[in-house]
Amino acid sequence: MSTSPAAGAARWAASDPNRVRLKDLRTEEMVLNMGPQHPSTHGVLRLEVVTDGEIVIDVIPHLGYLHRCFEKHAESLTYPQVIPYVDRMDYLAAMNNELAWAVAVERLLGIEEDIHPRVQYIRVLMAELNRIASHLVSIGTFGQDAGAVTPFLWCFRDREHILNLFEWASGARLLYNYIWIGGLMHDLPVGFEERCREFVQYFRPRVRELNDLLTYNTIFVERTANVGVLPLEVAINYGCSGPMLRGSGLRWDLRRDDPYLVYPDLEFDVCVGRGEVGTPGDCWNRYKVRAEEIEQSLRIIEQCLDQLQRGVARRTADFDPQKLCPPRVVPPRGAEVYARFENPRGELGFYILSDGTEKPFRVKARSPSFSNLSVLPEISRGAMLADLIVILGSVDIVLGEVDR
Amino acid sequence: MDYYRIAFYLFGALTVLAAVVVVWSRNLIHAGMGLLLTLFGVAGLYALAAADFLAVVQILVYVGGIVILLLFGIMLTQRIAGRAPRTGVVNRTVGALIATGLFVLFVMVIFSARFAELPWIAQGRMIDRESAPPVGSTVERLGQLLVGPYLLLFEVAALVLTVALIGAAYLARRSRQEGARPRRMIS
Amino acid sequence: MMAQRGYWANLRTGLRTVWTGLRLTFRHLKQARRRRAPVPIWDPSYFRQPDGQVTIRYPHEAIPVPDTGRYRLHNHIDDCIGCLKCARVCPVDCITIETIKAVEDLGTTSNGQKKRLWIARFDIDMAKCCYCGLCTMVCPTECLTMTKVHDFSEFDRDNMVYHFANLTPEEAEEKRRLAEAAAARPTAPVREGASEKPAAGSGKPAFAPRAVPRGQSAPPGQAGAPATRPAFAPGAVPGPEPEQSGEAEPKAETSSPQAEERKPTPRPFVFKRKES
Amino acid sequence: MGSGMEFFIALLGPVLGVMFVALLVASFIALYTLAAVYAERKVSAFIQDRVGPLETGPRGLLQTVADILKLLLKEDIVPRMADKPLWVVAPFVVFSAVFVGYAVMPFGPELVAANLNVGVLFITAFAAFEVAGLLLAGWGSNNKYALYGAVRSVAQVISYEIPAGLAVLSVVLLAGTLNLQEIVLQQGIGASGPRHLFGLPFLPDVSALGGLFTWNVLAYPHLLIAFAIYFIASLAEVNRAPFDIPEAESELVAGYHTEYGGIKFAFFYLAEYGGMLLVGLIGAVLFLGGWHSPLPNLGPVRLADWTTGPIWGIFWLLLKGFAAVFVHMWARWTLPRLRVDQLMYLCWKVLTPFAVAMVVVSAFWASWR
Repeated sequence: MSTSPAAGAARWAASDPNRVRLKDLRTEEMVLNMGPQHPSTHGVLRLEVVTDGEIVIDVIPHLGYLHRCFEKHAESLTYPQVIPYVDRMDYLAAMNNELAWAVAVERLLGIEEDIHPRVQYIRVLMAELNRIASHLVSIGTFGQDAGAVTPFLWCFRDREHILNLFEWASGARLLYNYIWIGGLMHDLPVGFEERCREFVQYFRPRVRELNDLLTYNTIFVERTANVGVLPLEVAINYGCSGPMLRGSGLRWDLRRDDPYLVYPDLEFDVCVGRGEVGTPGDCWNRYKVRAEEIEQSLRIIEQCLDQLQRGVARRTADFDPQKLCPPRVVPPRGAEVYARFENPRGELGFYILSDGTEKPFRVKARSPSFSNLSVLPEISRGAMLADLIVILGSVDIVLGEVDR
Repeated sequence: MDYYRIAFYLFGALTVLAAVVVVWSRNLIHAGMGLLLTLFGVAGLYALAAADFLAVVQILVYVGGIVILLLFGIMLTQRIAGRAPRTGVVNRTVGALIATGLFVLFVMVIFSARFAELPWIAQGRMIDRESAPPVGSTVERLGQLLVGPYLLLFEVAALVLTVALIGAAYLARRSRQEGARPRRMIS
Repeated sequence: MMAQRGYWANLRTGLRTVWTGLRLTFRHLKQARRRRAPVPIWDPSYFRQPDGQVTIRYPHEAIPVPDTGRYRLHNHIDDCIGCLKCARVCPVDCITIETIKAVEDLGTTSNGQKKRLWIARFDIDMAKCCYCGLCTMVCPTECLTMTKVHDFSEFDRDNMVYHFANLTPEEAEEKRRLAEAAAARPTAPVREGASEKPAAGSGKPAFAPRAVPRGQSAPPGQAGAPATRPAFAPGAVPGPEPEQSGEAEPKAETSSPQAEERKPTPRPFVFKRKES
Repeated sequence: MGSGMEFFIALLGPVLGVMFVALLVASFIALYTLAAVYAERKVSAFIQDRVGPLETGPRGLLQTVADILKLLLKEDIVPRMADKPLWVVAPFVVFSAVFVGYAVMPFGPELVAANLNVGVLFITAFAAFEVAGLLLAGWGSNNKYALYGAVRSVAQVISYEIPAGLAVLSVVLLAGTLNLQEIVLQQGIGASGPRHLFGLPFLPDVSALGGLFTWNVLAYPHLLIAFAIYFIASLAEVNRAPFDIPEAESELVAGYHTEYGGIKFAFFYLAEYGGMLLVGLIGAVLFLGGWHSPLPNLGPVRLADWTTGPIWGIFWLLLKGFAAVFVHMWARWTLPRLRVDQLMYLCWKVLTPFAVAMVVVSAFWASWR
């Protein structure tokens, strides 16, 4: 109404033919608050969405609803005590977080090379199992975001087997505290390797089933392909990592490019978005990278099992991984380390600065979900509201890690 | 008093009352809903007049189509957050003049028409409702009329609608191109 | 997509994939006649279960918890030497221990360590516990363990505080006085009156539920530093006459045979409600 | 006074009769909804390797009864900022739009509440009227998600009504009537005029055989495609997956009924499930022989004759309707959801051209016959 002519003629304004121009004939912008209570924000994330009808003009993620001061907390805890806390960062991939923390501290202590091979293989086995579990959740919820509920429950059905394996090995189903600095909490229970192999055999056909039901379903492809395209430069500039980055076509995997533990000895492919459907960097390719990584993880698991059953990491009677842990973890004063690891969601990095006591002086976690989430507004502008949900699902965030 | 009469008055009352809501309500959505009810009442009157096809088409086109789109437009273009969309009273004098003039005109027409003497009404009055065969479907007659004597008008109407459709598509395209925001076209 | 592959190809793919999906889900619909048995993962038949329903009807049936299962904490107080290691290692500070130096002989633990301290207070706030299991790993006498009992929800948060001490507050006060007296006169002989108590730890259910004033059972203000708490804290004053609350038997106890053998088990302290 | 009493009796008698029928249908819809919700849960559970409701009643059969009792007992909340009259009336508008559709549904020979000459149009018209209710709900809730749901449902109605209407039209052209009962009568043993197998004159006349062969989809094979189009469009009409865009859970929480609870929410549910059955029944009537038996007369074995009658009519029609409802559920738990513009694409660029083609085929067929 501000364009109305002189005040005296104001009441004629509504019928003034020159008042309305074609470009003004658009719907009004509306701010839609998605979350923190919303079925598809994967936790307590709040998205402030500026919409023009169905079209998303801008997205502003509001974080911090799950902030628990992990980094500050870590300064008042001894190094082994931090492990239960890192579990709770990316609670869907707790093993990977533990592994990251343990190896980072070992690097700080300078004992990374001395880790017993069996410990190393068990760690890799656990990390890859957890990668599968995490990707299953990611794929399942992504399908649900697109409206397919059944794949979600099938994924959870199979994840349950991994959780059972973990409970058997570590005693806990979600937050394990299994990988310790220098060692492990326990050795694998007897029979674990065999059961793990059976899991691999059991699981391979399920991945095919999932592909039939979801991956190549036309509706799913239509919903996800060419949606939320993340160009490679943008991905690099925003510090995206993990499947986000690989989905855009960069063959970058820290397990291969900055290896740790026994990954150099293991054979696996780095999956990238090839644009088999859609274009590299879209939601479908990110999804596909995860689906393919599940199969690569199965490969790694089989190789680990070979070593654990017959190879260098055979079970021995005197092997006690708890005894391998240093009784007191006191890095030298001034020692610092930045160690980075390939988590299911991307590059998890820990910067640790020691002041020569049992407790770290400063800890900084570079969490992959946080960086990946930051690119959300960039790739969802101009998409539709339904796409926004799919894009958010394809970014695959865990709020425990975003907020820490 | 038979059912037809009761139903007639019910639908009549519905039509008039809803029309009053349309006129008096300052909430645009309420007015739109009133319009919907008015047209629904009119459809009921059509049905009572044995024009079943017309009644159903009235509901299909006006109630289910046009008014819904009207409301749709109001909802999309008016401010959504905050207060409900309201109309102001503008052009009081002119409006009153036109309304009064129309009213007088209609009343004059009604009183000068002498409906009772119209041939088809007179014919209808002579049919005994109890013994007469039920009124057949009007669909066939209407169809024959539309593609027979009124073919040209039918085609013209179709043409007008097509032009309107093309125009709407054109407007939608224009505004999208003018939009500064890039929109990736998907599939 | 559609532009890439053309209208007809896309239509064909669409129909084909939709049909594939429908066939797949229909197969699962038919499979629902069978169901998995709730076998534990260490059972060799675990991955040879039939395809079909996988839901476990939880209260009626459950997957057995492995022996490594880390759930509710239990302290076998007879073996506890009050070394405070568990309280110190706990990342969330959920263990509160108060000890009193014993002037009399307390015997040894089951693995032969000498006991020198009365445990006036051994409270675990299971509501705070993060189930990391660190405390059980450092325990030198292996008296602190995590049991397989995993279902022990409560209506009142105070009931999540488990008391394991082997002294009632009155007894604790008594022991404290004795200890202070002994500290004042280091060479003084052990008083006769105290010797009636040495078997207290094993002779009676020392850690039976007992009443502590509400403010003391889980003092929020003390959450920060129970581990470094002085042993002779003045906070542990005798409470009022105990309200008997033994009838509130935690029902989850019965589901685990292991917990069964450890009877008498720690019972959460239950406050009587007004209406009961 | 006497004349007054007579007047009232004369007035009330038929009114009571109509109300009795209406109540019958309403209670049928309510009972059917209870069963359908239970079935939906079980179907979804079995597809997803779960067990579904099990605890309430034998095999969980009373679960939906418990749910409806809960809904009835819930406090009837009106959001403070809601547009109250619209908000209150919306669920009932939605439900009655579906409910009215059952009035013209022929359940058997002589078994139709209102044998309307324009039955087909009538149902189409009131299906469109349902959208008015959704719009009221969406606007009246004063909730952005609800408004999105309402707006989407209006955008959807325009898209799916075209192919659905054209598919229906291709039947109507061949039937030559808009009366649903007559359309059914043409598809059975009582059909007047010859009805050749697959509509081809050199094949034998099957009108005496009855059963499956006289159904529209077999008498005019091109109607199979029309039926597919109608079925897909009817999924969209009742907002079922993959077209559940107006109530898309992952985006719009619950769409237009986000704010509703208690009995009003129950009415939305009744409308949804009643609508599912209704569109299934219409499909059966138009394409699958309505209340006619699928069993043909084979010589002395008069299967079609034996399985025709009022009770059989209800049985066969409901069987066909329930089959359609089952397919609705099956599809829902298999397919992801389309986006709004993809629904438009599907409706305008895929279904509509094919539906137009079917109308053209029907027109030629009808004139050639």
